[in-house]
Amino acid sequence: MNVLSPLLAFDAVAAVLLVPVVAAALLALLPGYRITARLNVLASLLTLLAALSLFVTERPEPGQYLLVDDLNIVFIVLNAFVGFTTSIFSASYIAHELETGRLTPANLRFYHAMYQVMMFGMNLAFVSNNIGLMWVAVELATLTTVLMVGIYRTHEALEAAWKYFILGSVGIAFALFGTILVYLAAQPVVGEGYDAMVWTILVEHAATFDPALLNVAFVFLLLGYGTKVGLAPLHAWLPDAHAEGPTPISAVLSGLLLNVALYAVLRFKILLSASPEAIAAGPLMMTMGLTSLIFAAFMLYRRRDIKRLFAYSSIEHMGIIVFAFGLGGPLANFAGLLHMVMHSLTKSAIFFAVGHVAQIKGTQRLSAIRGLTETHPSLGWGLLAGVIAIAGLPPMGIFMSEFLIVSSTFARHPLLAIPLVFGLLVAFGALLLRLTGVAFGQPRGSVAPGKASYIPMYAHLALVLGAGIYLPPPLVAWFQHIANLLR
Amino acid sequence: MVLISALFVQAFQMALVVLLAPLLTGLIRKVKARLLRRQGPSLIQPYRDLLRLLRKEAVVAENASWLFRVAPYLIFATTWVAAAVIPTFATGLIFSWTADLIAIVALLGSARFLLALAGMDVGTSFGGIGSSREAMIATLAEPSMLLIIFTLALVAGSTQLSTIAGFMSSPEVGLRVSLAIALVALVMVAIAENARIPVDNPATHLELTMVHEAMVLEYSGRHLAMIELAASLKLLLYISLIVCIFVPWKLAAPETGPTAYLAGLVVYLTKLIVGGALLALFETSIAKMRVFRVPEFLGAALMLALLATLLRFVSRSL
Amino acid sequence: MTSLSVILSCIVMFLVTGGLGILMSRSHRATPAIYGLSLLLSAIAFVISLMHLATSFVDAPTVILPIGLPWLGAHFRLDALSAFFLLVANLGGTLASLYGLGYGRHEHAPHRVLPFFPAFIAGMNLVLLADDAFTFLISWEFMSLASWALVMSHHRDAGNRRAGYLYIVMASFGTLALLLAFGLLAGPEGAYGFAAIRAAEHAPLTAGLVLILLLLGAGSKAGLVPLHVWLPLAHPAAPSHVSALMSGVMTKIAIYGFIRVTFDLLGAPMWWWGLVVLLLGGATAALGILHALMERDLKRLLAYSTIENIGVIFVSLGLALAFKANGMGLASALALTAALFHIFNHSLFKSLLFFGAGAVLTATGERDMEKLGGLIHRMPVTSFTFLVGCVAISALPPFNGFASEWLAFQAILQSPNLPQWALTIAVPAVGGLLALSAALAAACFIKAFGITFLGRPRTPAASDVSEVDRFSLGAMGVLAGLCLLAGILPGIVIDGVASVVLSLVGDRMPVQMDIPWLSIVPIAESRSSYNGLLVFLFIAFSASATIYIVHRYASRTLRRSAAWDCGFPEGSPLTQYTAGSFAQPVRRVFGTLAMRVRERVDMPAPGDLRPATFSVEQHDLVWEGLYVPIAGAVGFAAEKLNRLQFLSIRRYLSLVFLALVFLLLVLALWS
Amino acid sequence: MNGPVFDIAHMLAGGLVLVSMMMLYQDRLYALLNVFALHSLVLTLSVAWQALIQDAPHLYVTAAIALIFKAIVIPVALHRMIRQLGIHREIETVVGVGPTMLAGIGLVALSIVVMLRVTPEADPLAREDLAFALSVLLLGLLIMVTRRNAVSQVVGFMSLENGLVLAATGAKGMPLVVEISVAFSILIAFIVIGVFLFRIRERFDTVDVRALDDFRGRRRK
Repeated sequence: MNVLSPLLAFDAVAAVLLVPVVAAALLALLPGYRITARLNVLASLLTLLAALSLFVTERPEPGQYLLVDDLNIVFIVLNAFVGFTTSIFSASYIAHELETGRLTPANLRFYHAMYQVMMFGMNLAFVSNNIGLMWVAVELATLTTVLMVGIYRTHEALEAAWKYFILGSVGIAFALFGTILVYLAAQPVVGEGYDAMVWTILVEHAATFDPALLNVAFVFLLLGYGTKVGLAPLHAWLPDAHAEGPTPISAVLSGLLLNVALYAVLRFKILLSASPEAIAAGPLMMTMGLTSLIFAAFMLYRRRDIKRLFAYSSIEHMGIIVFAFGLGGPLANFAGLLHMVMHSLTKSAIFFAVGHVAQIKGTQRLSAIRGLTETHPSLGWGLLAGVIAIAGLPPMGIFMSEFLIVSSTFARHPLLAIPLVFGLLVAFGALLLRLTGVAFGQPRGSVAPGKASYIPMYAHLALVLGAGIYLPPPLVAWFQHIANLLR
Repeated sequence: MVLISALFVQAFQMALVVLLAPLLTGLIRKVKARLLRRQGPSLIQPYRDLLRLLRKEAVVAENASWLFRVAPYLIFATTWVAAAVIPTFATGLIFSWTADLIAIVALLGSARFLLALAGMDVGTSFGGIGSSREAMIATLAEPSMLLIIFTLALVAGSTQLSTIAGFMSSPEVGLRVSLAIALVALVMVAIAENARIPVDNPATHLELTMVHEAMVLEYSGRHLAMIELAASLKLLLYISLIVCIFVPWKLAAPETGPTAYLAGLVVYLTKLIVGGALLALFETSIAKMRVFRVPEFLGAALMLALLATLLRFVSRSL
Repeated sequence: MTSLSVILSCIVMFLVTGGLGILMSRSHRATPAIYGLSLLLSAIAFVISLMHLATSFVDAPTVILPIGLPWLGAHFRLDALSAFFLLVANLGGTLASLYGLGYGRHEHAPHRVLPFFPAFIAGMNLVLLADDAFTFLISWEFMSLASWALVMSHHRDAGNRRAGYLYIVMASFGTLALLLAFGLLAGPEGAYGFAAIRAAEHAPLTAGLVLILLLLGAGSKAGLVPLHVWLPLAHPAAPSHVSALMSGVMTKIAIYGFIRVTFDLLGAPMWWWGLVVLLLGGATAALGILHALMERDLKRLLAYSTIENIGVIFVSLGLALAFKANGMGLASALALTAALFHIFNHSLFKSLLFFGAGAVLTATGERDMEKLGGLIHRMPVTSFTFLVGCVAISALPPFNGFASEWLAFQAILQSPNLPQWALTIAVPAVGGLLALSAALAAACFIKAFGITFLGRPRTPAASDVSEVDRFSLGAMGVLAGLCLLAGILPGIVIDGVASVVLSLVGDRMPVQMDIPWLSIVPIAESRSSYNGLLVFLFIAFSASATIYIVHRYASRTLRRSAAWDCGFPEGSPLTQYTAGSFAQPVRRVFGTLAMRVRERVDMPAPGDLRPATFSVEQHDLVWEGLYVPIAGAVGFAAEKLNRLQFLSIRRYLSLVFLALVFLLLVLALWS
Repeated sequence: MNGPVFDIAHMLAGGLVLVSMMMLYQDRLYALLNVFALHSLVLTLSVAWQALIQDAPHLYVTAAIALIFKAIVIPVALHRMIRQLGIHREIETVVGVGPTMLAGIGLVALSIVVMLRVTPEADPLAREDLAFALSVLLLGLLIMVTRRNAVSQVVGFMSLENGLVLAATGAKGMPLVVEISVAFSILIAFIVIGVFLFRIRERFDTVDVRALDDFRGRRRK
């Protein structure tokens, strides 16, 4: 690229990993939430810059542990970006939590340190070229989020964290077992030792692996990582964790952690599709995707807690995405990627809005929130725009991906399109019902003006809107390349 | 020359229908009276009534609007235009193509629309009764009328009265079930449309049973005259319509000599007399029905008309 | 600069105007500014589309913008069909903006209307220009979204919220149906461009399926029975000029979608398509107008009558399909002309009527007819224009409604040449249904005008009112004039749409303008002809002549006195006929069957001091038979599944466990 | 090739499955803990044997970890905890022991069927070993599912982990990464669980998960 590139090439990847670690260490030591919050933002910004620099630098050779390829750059950049905006949001959010005394400064130190550890875990999971390492990283990220979900120490929070932890560790076990099986499948071909766990090598030889082993492995990996993706019926931890944790964490969970697990599943799907006799991963994923979609769609109706509502909507959208990837083919894969990015942006934006609303109204109960567009126009219309986007209405980006998914499904498997459309419609009905209640009608609850800045929310929404209208050709080419790579 | 004569025929026809209308009404009244062994008013009594009404001053309710005062003239004009394009004694009227059968029915519809509005204008309960019942009758009468027209049009391949008349007088018609049924339906519709017994009684002022009279209750003087004239014109129109379609004998074709026209005229007059007499006979021999039996009566007409349209297949050439 | 690019830039400007509406939402100068701008823009678009329709018969300029679906781009195309609908849409837009200049002043929350009004117009224009599935759908949904925001503008009223919710859900249902239809048409490679779809060969099964989906998609937006339930709720909920746009124009956009696909993209139709569309249209027309007749809310009555007119249009479209399927070009052209003509007419008089209703609303603050009456004295202009609208929509000569209805009947009379017995039987029957709904429409609008404007004021709200502002009156006046013009010079419109018809069915009606006396002759003069101009002139002439003669030679004196009323003393205004009582005879005749009407009279015995009561119960069978069960089923499923929310961790674990065992079993059995 | 080597390995692995079945059978906490200690002991032996036959010395570390942590420390710790928290001794099972055993047998059968699909070309040792490991894993999960008591659920989870270790060690030449990660994960798991038990004890006077569920039951959200 340019003269800088050799310089950058050296440490772009390292920076993505090291910045959070160092920041975490610092944050664990520093007192005073203002500095720590700022430092948190700063660290996230640095991570983002490092991630962006991955575009311009030429990539390091895939090593035994680390790998940078087209697929994970997208994830890393998205991760770093949402991490950055969320850190901005969390700064204002946490300030309010301190005022209301729900959190103590001691908690905060812990909180910010954990935040960076989590970012580290997720980035590591993305860049790792070693399935064992990837596993470790995902678990690290998960466990940190467990701790953060429980941070309020109310019995609901503890219960949510406990549930998250138990289900999560079962998932851990499954994923590990799957990983071991993959190794066993690879070992006769690749030979013993590290090579049999290096993803790039595995992909090369996947065709000659023992299909039966790969099948069992994939079942365990799908269930193990699927637990984190929040696919029904493995979703149980997700709503509670979203509802009881601090809102920035809910945003990160929905926007990022689910993607991490999804990324892992995708990696193994590629592996499986490389081996001819192995069971097709597609049908399994499509089934789980549809199940989650329809299940979540119905669950949306009886919600009384606004954060739970959007947690279920995350399950729904993860279902759609997994379905799309399961469907496969360049069109559907493209749609899946696009949908994932759009969902991350939109959902975190929504959680930003929800966080502000919950702080203003002092409650998360839907019935206590009415007429937002009247009392808090910028917040209310922002939330409205977010929900419109997440419900798949144009001109937002999700409309494009849903358009592609549904139409290509119908063209290829007409029968599958019917449950898909059904689920979409049911979910749409529920979301709009709640939105009408929250955004319109006789205002209810506190009308105090919100102090926090809405920039992160509107930044996300602007991106989603822009993507809905115009996707820059390089990005498209990139995604299409990945879509073909995913097969 | 041709154009002149055609124009003359058209003008004559227009004048004729207006002039004959009251006479027909008078004739019917006379015949009915005779059938009831009464002396009855003289044939020209309707003319006298009209003139008297015209000379009287018009009494109008306080809150009657401009609509109330304009409506009678418009109603009369619309009916007149409708009547003007029906071949009475001669086909090929110069303006016959301005409105075909459908348009004629629609013109009568506009007249009714205005009349119903006029009935509601003053804001009395009787006006409301009349209008709403008139509307109800119309909702059944108009579709059956149109279905009858469909039957004719599908048989004759045209909605143009002259063409239909020409076709009906041609030998290839034969005797068709559908046409017979259509005729019955048409007669029923005509009775309803002209507010004759058994649907309505032009002579009654028993409030709760009247329809047409209830609408015009508030009218007086010249306005009433216009409405009366329009009503009798409408009656004439329907009878001439029936005879023009179903007994189109001796209709003078265009560019035939005056003798043909004369013959056509004479025959037309006889047709009118016979038709009027038949109507009077029918009216005296039947009792008025309750208002809510009317829908059944008209529903029967509607069903018959529909039957006629469908039956035209089975009886292509009987 | 081509006409297409002009219109596109107009659309962009519309969106900019919408943004402006957000920026200056709180300023008092916003209302005139926004409506003025959109008036200007839609006027420009109107003129352009008119010119395009008049001048170019064949050329269809296309533009491809690098937005929307990446590898496809956004295709826009301006052909005769789009030009015609653009004309309709922007005429509506222009007059609605003009009306809004005055009406908008009374809006108490302008910042909820102003941003979305131009966006709404922009959305409709985009749909009409779209030339690929993605652009079409995104514009379609954008249109729905904008109109939804407008419906929600008075959001404090719970009824409006419910209406808006129902509307948006139905809209997205329709969009999904259309999405599936286009998915089928585009095929697995995703060839979404209309050109590609047009070129492709579609299997009969596919085409039939597409038609069904299309009827679901476009029908739900146009208000076809049984997908109409949202319409009478949503259209009245919006501000009146928006209601006018929704009823008068947006439903037409839906019909445009239907025509675009069935006549243009889908290739040669099959005869049963015609039958299906025909029957649906007939049912819609009859049911819609029956509901309208039972209604006492003025705006909702108008909305129901919109449903009726949609039915009429679909009947003509069905005929056109049937004829086209049998290669009867001329007849098909006749039917399609009738449909397009009626589309144009309905956009005129429905806008006019909604404007009138809006004027009444601003003057009295009432939509309930039973609280109105006698407005003709205090609002002469409004009432006159409203009367014109009523006569026109009741399909009475010499106004435009009759002209198009007449054409439809002429098309129906072409049916005996159809080879299929099912059609030859069905068409006249549907014709009867059409005639029935026309008659019912007349009754309905006698009621609408009579109860609202005639008689005596029923409430103080109706008694002390004054005429509305001149912008509103201007808009209504223009529309009334257009209704008359289109009625007495139908030939112009017929020749105007000829290019559209030619492009769609490959045949056209004979040129009308050079027929002597400007009368219209569908096939041959010996078959049928109609001359609105002469009819109008004759009526006008004979009426004025009569008036002159009577006043000249008979009496001209006039005396005002109390109403006669068979000698009854003039009771309170409440003794007048009400909307309900006016509809009662018709209700008895048709209601018992169509909406299970039950009337209950509770007459206390003599000496009993209880007041006598009369109650009517009436059901919307479609709603109770279709929508309530669906809602119930969804609620039931939600309730049952919701139990899963409250399980213990162990139970969740067992879910995981079962999933694992299940998958392993699958593996064990899979070979 | 050398039969007895395999036979011993299989015997140990099979023994592990047997002990898992025994755990299913237990209905008293202390007994359960003892059986779990036995379970870990057998695991230790099998891992050690693997270390021997694969002459992979690092596996001895794993064996040691298994012995010390799982066979000694944790059972003792749990004993103490039970005594401290005064948890009533007998375990409430969801379904009776009989059906549970039947289910367990079914699971074992299932795992064998699944694993025998693996083509014999794959390392035979691994193949049979995997069948056992999978059944141990499933049985552990079954324990977690069928026991209402938190401690026994924890035990079930740990036996599940044992299954993992068995599989990992059975895999020839599996890099150290895995053992570390296993130990690491179990370590974290225990830290966190410990933390949680602690916090939970602050709030409730029992670790029984149902107490949590009661809250959930009352607070319908």
